Amino acid sequence: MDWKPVALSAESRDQSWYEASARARLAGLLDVDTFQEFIGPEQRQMSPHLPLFALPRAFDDGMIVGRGRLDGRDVLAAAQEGRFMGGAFGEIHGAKLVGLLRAALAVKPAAVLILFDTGGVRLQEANAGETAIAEIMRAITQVRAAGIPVIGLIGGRAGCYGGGGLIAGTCAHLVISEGGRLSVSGPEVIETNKGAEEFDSRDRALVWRTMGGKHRRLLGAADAFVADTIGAFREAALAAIPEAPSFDLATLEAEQARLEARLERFGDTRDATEIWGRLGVNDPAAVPSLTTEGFDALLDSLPEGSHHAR
Amino acid sequence: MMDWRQERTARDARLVRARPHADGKIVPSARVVDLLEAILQPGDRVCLEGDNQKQADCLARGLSGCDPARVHDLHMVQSGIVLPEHLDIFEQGIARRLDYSYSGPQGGRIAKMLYGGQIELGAVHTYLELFARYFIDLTPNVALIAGVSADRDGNLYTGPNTEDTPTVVEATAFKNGVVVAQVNEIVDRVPRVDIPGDRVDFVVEADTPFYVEPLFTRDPGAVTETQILMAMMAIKGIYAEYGIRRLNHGIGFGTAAIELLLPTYAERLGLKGQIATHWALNPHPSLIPAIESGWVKQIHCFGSEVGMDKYIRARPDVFFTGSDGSLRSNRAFCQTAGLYACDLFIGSTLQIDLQGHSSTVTTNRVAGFGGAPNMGSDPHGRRHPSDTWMKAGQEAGGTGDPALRRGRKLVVQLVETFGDKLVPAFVERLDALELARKLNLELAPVMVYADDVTHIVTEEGIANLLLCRTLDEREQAIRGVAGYTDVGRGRDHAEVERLRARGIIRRPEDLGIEPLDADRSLLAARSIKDLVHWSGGLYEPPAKFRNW
Amino acid sequence: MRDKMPLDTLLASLFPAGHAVTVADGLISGEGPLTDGRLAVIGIDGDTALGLEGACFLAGCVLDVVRAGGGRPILVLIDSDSQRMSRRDELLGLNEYLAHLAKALLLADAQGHPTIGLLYGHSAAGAFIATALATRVLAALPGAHPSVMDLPSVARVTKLPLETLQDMARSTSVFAPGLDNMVQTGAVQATLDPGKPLGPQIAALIADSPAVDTRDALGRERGGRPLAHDIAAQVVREAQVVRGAQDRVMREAPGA
Amino acid sequence: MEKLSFRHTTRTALPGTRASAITGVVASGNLEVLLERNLAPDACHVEIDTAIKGYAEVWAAVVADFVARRQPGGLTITINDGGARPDTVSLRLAQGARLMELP
Repeated sequence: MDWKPVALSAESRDQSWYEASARARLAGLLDVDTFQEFIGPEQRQMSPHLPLFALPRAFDDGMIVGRGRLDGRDVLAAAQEGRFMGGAFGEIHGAKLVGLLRAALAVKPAAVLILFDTGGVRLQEANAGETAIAEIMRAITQVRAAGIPVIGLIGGRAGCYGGGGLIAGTCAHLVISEGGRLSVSGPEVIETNKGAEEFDSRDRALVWRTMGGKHRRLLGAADAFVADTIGAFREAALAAIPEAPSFDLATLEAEQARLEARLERFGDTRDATEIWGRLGVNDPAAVPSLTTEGFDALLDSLPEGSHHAR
Repeated sequence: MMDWRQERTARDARLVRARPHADGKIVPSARVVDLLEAILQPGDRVCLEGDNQKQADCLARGLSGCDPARVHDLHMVQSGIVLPEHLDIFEQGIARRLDYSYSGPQGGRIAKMLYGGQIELGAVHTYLELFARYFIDLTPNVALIAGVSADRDGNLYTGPNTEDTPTVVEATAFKNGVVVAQVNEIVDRVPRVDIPGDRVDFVVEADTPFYVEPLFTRDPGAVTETQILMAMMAIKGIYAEYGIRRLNHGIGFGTAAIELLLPTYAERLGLKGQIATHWALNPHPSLIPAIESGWVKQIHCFGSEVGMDKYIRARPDVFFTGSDGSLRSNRAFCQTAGLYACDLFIGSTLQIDLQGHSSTVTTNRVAGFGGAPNMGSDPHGRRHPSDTWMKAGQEAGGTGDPALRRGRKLVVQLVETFGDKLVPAFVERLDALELARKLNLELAPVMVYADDVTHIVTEEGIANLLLCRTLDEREQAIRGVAGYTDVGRGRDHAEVERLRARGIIRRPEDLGIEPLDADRSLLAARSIKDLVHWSGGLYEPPAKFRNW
Repeated sequence: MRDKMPLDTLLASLFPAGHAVTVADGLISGEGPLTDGRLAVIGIDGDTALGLEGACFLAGCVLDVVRAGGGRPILVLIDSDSQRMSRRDELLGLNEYLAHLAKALLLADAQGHPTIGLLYGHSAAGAFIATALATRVLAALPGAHPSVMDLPSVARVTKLPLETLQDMARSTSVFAPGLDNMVQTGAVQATLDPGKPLGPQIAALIADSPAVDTRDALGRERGGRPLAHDIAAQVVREAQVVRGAQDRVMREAPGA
Repeated sequence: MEKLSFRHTTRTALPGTRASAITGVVASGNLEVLLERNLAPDACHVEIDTAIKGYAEVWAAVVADFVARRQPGGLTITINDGGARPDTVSLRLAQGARLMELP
């Protein structure tokens, strides 16, 4: 096993996705200097609601949308800034993504990329955020039905929670890194509502084993697992464009079968390690400590290929 | 006729009373309260082992379960007030008087109880002081200690967290006291004998393994650009300047940043082998990249750190380990080493005043001292020279024959000018003074005295207090690195520029450091997971530090 | 607050001639006659939390309707809790199951099966998004009580006093729970009259249902989301304008 | 929340031709800085929206030092602050000025 530490480099594509800002992710993900933002920060389209709560606003409301090139192909991209209000969906934050998806129907890009980094709905604008999430999901299915892949990238600090998790589930293809978490209810939410016996949110190994990138990839909830670098996400996004499934009855029937089979096969499990064992992983306890290369080798060694209809 | 054996007789009587609760030396955990009620007498001096790391928690619960009608007015003489039970016993009337050293998480409650008169305070000590007094005037009658395992003869294996145990046992067992140990398991043969069985009277098999706080784990993911900038300044402006090889680090994020910059930034400066080779330090996970890169010759430890056992076992050239392979730590020896054999201490604090006195006390928290004042003081008993020590002594100046001038230990405060919630680190007057007034303390709880501090490093620059010749200069040197705090904004700008011209104040640009280069990509590890990778999978971080 | 209409009463008003709608484990499924055809019905009753099995079952029902073709409309009746909050649900990927249900409804609508949501009780968070909010038209009955999060929980998270939030809730609809507020944001398009037969009202909703998503336009009209529509429209406009590099804002360099 | 506004005159204009730049993120202890080249070459305006009240004097000092050191003539600088410490503010301002100077 290769235990070499992370390389030290200032090259943008070697930067940690997890640590990078939303803008830095976009800059490194897309071809150099090709990103053009819509409703840029200089327009100061900020939340009209946060001042009521005496909270500071951001020029972009934590959502950056625009166009750029990915290996020469025109794409539209949206990135959430997980450090601003936990990347949560508010009125403007959500409306920018709605607009981007609607624009996709008009400009027909090669793909729409969504760089998730969100705790879900912004409570201070809960109704607007919740409604925007519904609009986004509807728009995604329309974009997909028009033959344009919508690809989600998950590896930020805030993870992809709440309504963000549902939007991700609507995408045609998901790329996730080890640090990425994908779920509906967060650990703290479950603990608050159901008690620490149900979910001990301080047991971070449990959190990642249940919601983290490796588990989601093994389970089939994400299509690609990548190292935590901007470059790795870029490569995976590129590879995803031709692979994305169409949005039609056949795809959803396949997904229905996939999800029913999962319940049938794993419905009685309590812990991710049991699921991994049933998938044919010889040493489930060792999975969390595997490097990206080690994990890739594990994926290759598993008896079944991936079947990711979504 | 004089009875010279009164203490011994009293000890024998305690043992006789306790025997019915034990099978030989072995006591089931269910009988702890019975055992303690049989051994203890009102007014006893008791050491309930616990410091900033391991805790004799099973025995603490047992003591708190004693009947105050039978066990009362104890005088607790112990390193740490850490567990709730440590203070519960004062509320219950089981204990009355307290001499201690460190109180971290209970700092707020202890302040309230001191203020409310529920605790009769002897003094707040440094570790070494308290250990010293165990042998002079605070010798325990009963010691309640913690170990990993014991055999039926009482031979004790403390595991990597040996810490205070040998010191406490030495003072108690050899002066007619009774020693009770809690262990995680009774075994046929202990992996190594840390405490010989003839010093242990009773062994309690604890219901749960003793608690250890992972106090020395700093997540590299939380190191900020400002801390990286300060670490760069410390490395270039102090470590390189004085050629510091033998040192001790505090536990803050600033010193963690230094540790994480050794294999990167310091390596680029060509300092490998020139600095930071010999350490008095707990096994900080953030030092793993420097160890793996060949920077570190050896480390002696106060205690251990959760998750580091396997790594330490695999690096016996670096760490002190026993015949069984695991770490042997010893707080008393390591404190002594830090005091006498290190040329530099660098650590953080909460408040620094205009003279350079520093304190971690705020008006409603008494955190105690732990070991920092031992490390962070200039030992007047030191006689061996080193280049570092001599250079610092020279800078401090003085008159007379140079061969009669002692050197100076470097004591560096690494502080960001503002702490959490924009609380300034630089103040006109320490909160410790107000606390001392409220509690009628003769001495204000000062962590590092002004005359021991040699340098203050902030994000604004380095103040070299050794070079200051007057109190005014010293004040302006401190103001000159105090940033935008009230103290910093109250500086005499012209005087500060003069101090800068004399090299008493050095800005990042004076050191050839561009603040915009202070980037997280300079860190040898940017996450706990990176540390695991550096360790070759040997470091096993506790669950709360994982994000995988 | 008005009492919610019981499901039996609702179904009786909707299908006076009888129906084949059943409820098991809080999950509603079946169908009944509607003017000149049949209406498929799915939903959640009894303030039930929506978990893996429920979402999978309901999605299966929807896909059955789509497979059968014929443009049969689908009514989604909702009186649910939030998504089921448990370790097991998240372990097995609840986000996929809820998204799958929403996608099934969105596919049905796109393939000529008008989808209508009818909120007659509670609903919250992920369960709300996966069901009622995934329909083309969402209506509600008086007494319905949708919420993203209740005010005491909002108070806990925002660290604002409950009384302050209650005061704020009176002047701004954007964060507070309740039907009126979801009407104002445009999420709930219409409120039905419980005093009149529901069948014709549903039929009218189907007949009038907009082809495109008009919720943000409604939110602007009603004042609950003053900016969402214009922001989205502006993005669409800007996306269709080709700009030179000169106009661009210099972005933060990666790693900065 | 508190709004602050500072107007400075500089000796020179900030080098470079970039029209605008943004750096930082609004988060607890952090801030975002938007820089726009839209004033006379010897003018610099700084507008601040901060989450924490009562630090106007500190802001004035930080901004004055930045202006003296960088001579950001021609810039309007707008800040959304999530309660950043002065050293973070200085760092972001310097980062922003450097972005504006890039060719």
